[in-house]
Amino acid sequence: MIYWNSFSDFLAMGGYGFYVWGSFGVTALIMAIEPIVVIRNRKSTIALLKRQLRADGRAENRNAAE
Amino acid sequence: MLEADNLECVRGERRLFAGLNFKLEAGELLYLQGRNGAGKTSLLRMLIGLLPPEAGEIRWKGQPIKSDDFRADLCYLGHLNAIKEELTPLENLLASACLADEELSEDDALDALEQVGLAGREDLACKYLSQGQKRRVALARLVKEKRPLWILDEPFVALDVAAVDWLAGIISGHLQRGGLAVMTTHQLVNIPAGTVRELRLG
Amino acid sequence: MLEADNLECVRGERRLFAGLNFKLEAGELLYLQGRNGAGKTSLLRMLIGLLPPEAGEIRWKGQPIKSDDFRADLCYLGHLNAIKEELTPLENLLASACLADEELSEDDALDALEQVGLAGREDLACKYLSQGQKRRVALARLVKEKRPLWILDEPFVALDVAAVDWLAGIISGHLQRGGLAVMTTHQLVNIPAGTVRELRLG
Amino acid sequence: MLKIITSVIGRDLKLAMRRQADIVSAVFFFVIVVSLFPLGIGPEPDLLRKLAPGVLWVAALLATMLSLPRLFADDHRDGTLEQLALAPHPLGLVVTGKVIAHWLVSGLPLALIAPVLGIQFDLSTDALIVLTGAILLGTPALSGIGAIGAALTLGLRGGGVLLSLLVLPLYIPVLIFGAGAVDATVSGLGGEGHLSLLAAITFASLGFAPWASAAALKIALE
Amino acid sequence: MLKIITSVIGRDLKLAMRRQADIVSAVFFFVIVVSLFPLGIGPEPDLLRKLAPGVLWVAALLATMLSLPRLFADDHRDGTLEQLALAPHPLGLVVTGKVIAHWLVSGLPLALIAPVLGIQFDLSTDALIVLTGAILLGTPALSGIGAIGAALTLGLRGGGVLLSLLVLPLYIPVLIFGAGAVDATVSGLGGEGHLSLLAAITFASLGFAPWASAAALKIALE
Amino acid sequence: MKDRFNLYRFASPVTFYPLAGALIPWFVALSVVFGLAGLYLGMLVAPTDFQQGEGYRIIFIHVPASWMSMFIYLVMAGWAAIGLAFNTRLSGMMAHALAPTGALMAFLSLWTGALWGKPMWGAWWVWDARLTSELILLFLYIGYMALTAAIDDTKRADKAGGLLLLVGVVNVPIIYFSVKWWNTLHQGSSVNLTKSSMAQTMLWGMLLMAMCFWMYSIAVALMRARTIMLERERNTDWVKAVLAENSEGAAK
Ligand code: HEM
Ligand SMILES: Nc1ncnc2c1ncn2[C@@H]1O[C@H](COP(=O)(O)OP(=O)(O)OP(=O)(O)O)[C@@H](O)[C@H]1O
Ligand SMILES: Nc1ncnc2c1ncn2[C@@H]1O[C@H](COP(=O)(O)OP(=O)(O)OP(=O)(O)O)[C@@H](O)[C@H]1O
Ligand SMILES: [Mg+2]
Ligand SMILES: [Mg+2]
Repeated sequence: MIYWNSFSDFLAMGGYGFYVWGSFGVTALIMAIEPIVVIRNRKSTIALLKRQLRADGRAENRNAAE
Repeated sequence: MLEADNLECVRGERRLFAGLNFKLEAGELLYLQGRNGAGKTSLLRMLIGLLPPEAGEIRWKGQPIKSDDFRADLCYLGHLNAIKEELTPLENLLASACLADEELSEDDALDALEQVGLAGREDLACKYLSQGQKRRVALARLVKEKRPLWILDEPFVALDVAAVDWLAGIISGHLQRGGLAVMTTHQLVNIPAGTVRELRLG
Repeated sequence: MLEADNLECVRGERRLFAGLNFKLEAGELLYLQGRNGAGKTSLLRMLIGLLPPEAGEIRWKGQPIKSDDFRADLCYLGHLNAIKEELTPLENLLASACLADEELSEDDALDALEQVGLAGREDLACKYLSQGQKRRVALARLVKEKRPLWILDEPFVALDVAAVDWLAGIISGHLQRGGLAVMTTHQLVNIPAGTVRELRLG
Repeated sequence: MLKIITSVIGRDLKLAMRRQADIVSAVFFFVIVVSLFPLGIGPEPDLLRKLAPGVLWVAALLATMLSLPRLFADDHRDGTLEQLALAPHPLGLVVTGKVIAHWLVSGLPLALIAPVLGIQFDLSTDALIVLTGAILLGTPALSGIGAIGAALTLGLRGGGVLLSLLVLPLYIPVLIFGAGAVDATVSGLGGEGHLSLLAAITFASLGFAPWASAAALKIALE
Repeated sequence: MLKIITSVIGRDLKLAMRRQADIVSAVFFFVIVVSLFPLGIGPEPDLLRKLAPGVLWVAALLATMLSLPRLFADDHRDGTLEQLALAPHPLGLVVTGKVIAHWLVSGLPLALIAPVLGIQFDLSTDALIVLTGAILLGTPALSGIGAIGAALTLGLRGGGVLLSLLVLPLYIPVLIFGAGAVDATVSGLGGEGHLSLLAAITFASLGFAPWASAAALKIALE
Repeated sequence: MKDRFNLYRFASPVTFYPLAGALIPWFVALSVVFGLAGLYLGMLVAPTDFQQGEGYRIIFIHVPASWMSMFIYLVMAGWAAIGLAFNTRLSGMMAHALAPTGALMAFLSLWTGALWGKPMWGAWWVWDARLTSELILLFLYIGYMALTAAIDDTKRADKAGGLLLLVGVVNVPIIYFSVKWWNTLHQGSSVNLTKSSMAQTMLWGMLLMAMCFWMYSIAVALMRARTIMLERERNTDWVKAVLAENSEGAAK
């Protein structure tokens, strides 16, 4: 079933290792980094929005008190 | 003739007004008031169809205003003068009439410029005019204007006392001929004729 | 303190005024009047040294005004607001103080903005402000301004009634503290304190 | 309908004449950019002949693009654009007029001066004729596509550079076929195929661009 | 003295950051213009290698130039420039600050991206290093000289194109030495001579340009 | 009228937000499964290509990335058209959320293509029609992002960006058909629904990888869209409710 004879053959890719792994590596990197960035962005946005919400709430309370 | 039905305006994240209604008939002037930032300019831009309202509808002669017919009845004068600094007052006046699809003879144009006190400056490029003189060039359009609906955003800004009186007279004349006008201004100006309705925003 | 000696102004080929003299002392306000195009703005630009007079001289504390010292005493507010649309009111105020070589703490700036009625909009980019609100940002500079000579070109334009009163108060305070001011406006505004001198051009 | 187009063209041409600098400057920009290359690259005639179509076309693209930000900006700043949008005829017609005027002021002069510059690069007469024809055919498309970009970036402070970012990629097909026509002529293949593609692009963009620009202008005026 | 320069730089950088588009767009303009040439000229690597220095430098010139009109125009339009001219310190210092900020926003990013583009043109590592160095050294001169042109054309409606007319001829020495340095490296002669001339031009123009610009600004403000 | 009502309901952030939240895990899981299967078939099982040697294995990401770059653009243009026609709030958010992923896909297509071109054609980059039009696609993505970033008013940004997307959509067929219309170095289409010229395992590997990229793009875009929704609708009650719920969850 499996086409490769050895792991080093697999890595060498018939002499095209640099090109093949260069492609796969960058793709993997991007697909790993993009979701991380998106999730971090989401967390920071939520934190910011919550802070704003709380600030607004306080301002309203103050207005009500006055 | 001009009806606003339940208008709502949101700029950025701020709701400026909601549920705004009014009806304006021939010969009436709507005088918009309100502090800075109340939404007067925004309302005017809705009335001329450049800013879609968040909710509600505006009708002219019973039709929604999204039509060429409405625009053929409309004369708008904004914060900006809509004059070209390189052209002379005369050329500006003729060009703007032509682009608005109106007939204006050169004699009429010269006459209008004389009325706004620009006699002798018809052939000076507008960039050499003072603040108030530029405003007068823009206002000269109104002298021969026959369209029924005038919408004027702070028309009195930068004008001296004589010019303010003159403009008030022009607006009265328009109302007497059965025209409608919507106007904002922070100055107190007395418009002698027509029914003046006030609307206060904010 | 501020003396104009035999000033002459020529714009294009038109002589706007000639042989103009005046003298302004501490606590006095010079109120420039004149119809549109009379040369008010031109005179102000001469007084701040941006437009060289055709003839005559302007002196500040006895010295010709071509010096850094004069500019350190001068606060000018023109037709234009000198605010950046991308920056918030707060940032604008701080930046303009910094560039004018003045000390202004953030608290003072916030305080000034609150006084001009922009509380709650300190952190909104200025491009989203209305005409009058932008003018208010420009005027906020005056709240903490300690320089003796103020030159204001139509400061009341685009302001609503409340803001006009407030500004008149600020100018009075400045005069009471021994400041000088030169101002043009077409609106009738009552400045409660100081000696008001009028000068009519054209 | 025709009346409004012609009156817009008339007004814009009058303004351009009044400023003069406009027409002259676009041509001079073109001349200078083209002349910079021999300076940066060195004077070998063989090399230059190969470069000529590409350099001339890139310079034409840039010269057109440079005059784009002002296509609507002046009218926007002084409020004329509002008035045009409120006039009782479709805004697309007005834009058509403005695009034609823009081409008359910025595209046509380039086509007229191009052969002179081509001689500097040692091009043959055939190639010069095709070059002029290609520029004549292609520049209206540049004005049309450019109008969309100019309308989209109207009033944005970063406008000029953002505009080039939006518009230059869309100019690439014009560049390829334009330079290709000259190249093909130089190498004796005949440039008709390229020229007819160029004509197709121009017609398509002149028909479509004014309406897209008009939509963008309405958005900008909100 | 230093304080005013740094506060001007700080303000201008903050504005640039606020717009973001500015920085990114100048770089992308550079990238796109450089990429246009192979499209117009054809893909032969030998030819492209010869072109590379010239094309990269011309593109850098144009990218810098395109951002020049806004150097003072925004400040002029909204009245800030008047205020700066009325501030109690020499206007030349303010202009120095603005020139430095302009370089940080428009020149520096070009130098950083240039090597990547050089690879597209198949340049050797040596040539890439010299290219980057030359652009780093030369672009401050472009900002400085450009400031004079921007000040002279301030407020003129035909500004953008007129500006290029004034400024591009003055950029030619920078172009010649900049592209020359890379050329010399490619052909194995060593680019030091060119680079030191470039440095000389930069220092001279940075010392002189702000004051000339300040004088031009005063005239524009009358 | 009824249709339109439904469309509005579906395109309203209030319904879309929880729906997207529920779907994301599934798309992530599917993406991983397809990816593993595709990699197994493509990298371990598939035989070598007799012309290109092992270098051809780049195809397993090059083609999916290229497809996705075009497809995402089409989807964005579709949303833009809906947004301009019906003025729905959701369309702008979706286009906005898709753009970075699309740009990355275009970049990956160029990157892997370049890495493939060097051994096959002897050059990282040639200026042929498909490569150039793909580069234009990348520029269009960047142009879209730059334009929307330059406009602060989100309503205007959405509309202007949407218009740009619609104008640029002509580029997609050019990319796709460039190999047919022009005589280029780049290889023509070999995946054909009726008869395929590729070995079965290769074809399956490629299709699985394409599914993986597809699911990945959907998942990331939905995540981004959810963030954008919160940000843009921060003054609405439903966002406030979401935020409140969210802090309770954090407290537990
Ligand atoms: C940077 C350079 C490249 C770009 C931008 C690019 C772009 C594309 C695009 C957009 C597609 C999908 C279109 C379609 O399915 O018809 C594609 C497919 C493909 N590309 Fe490339 N490509 C590049 C380089 C290469 C190279 C160097 C090779 C191999 C020598 C190659 C081989 C293929 C193959 C085999 C397909 C699949 C075609 C099919 O089966 O449908 N590409 N490429
Ligand atoms: N650069 C110039 N060249 C020629 N004439 C000019 C120039 N600048 C101004 N003028 C003319 O000078 C006159 C005075 O202009 P100025 O702006 O000083 O008037 P002003 O009194 O401020 O008027 P306003 O009340 O309308 O603001 C005007 O008639 C104007 O046409
Ligand atoms: N594009 C926008 N985004 C966000 N807020 C905006 C936008 N445009 C205007 N605003 C806000 O809308 C409000 C109303 O503006 P508008 O120009 O209608 O006021 P106005 O009543 O004409 O005031 P003025 O008397 O000062 O001219 C202001 O508070 C302004 O900050
Ligand atoms: Mg207003
Ligand atoms: Mg004045």
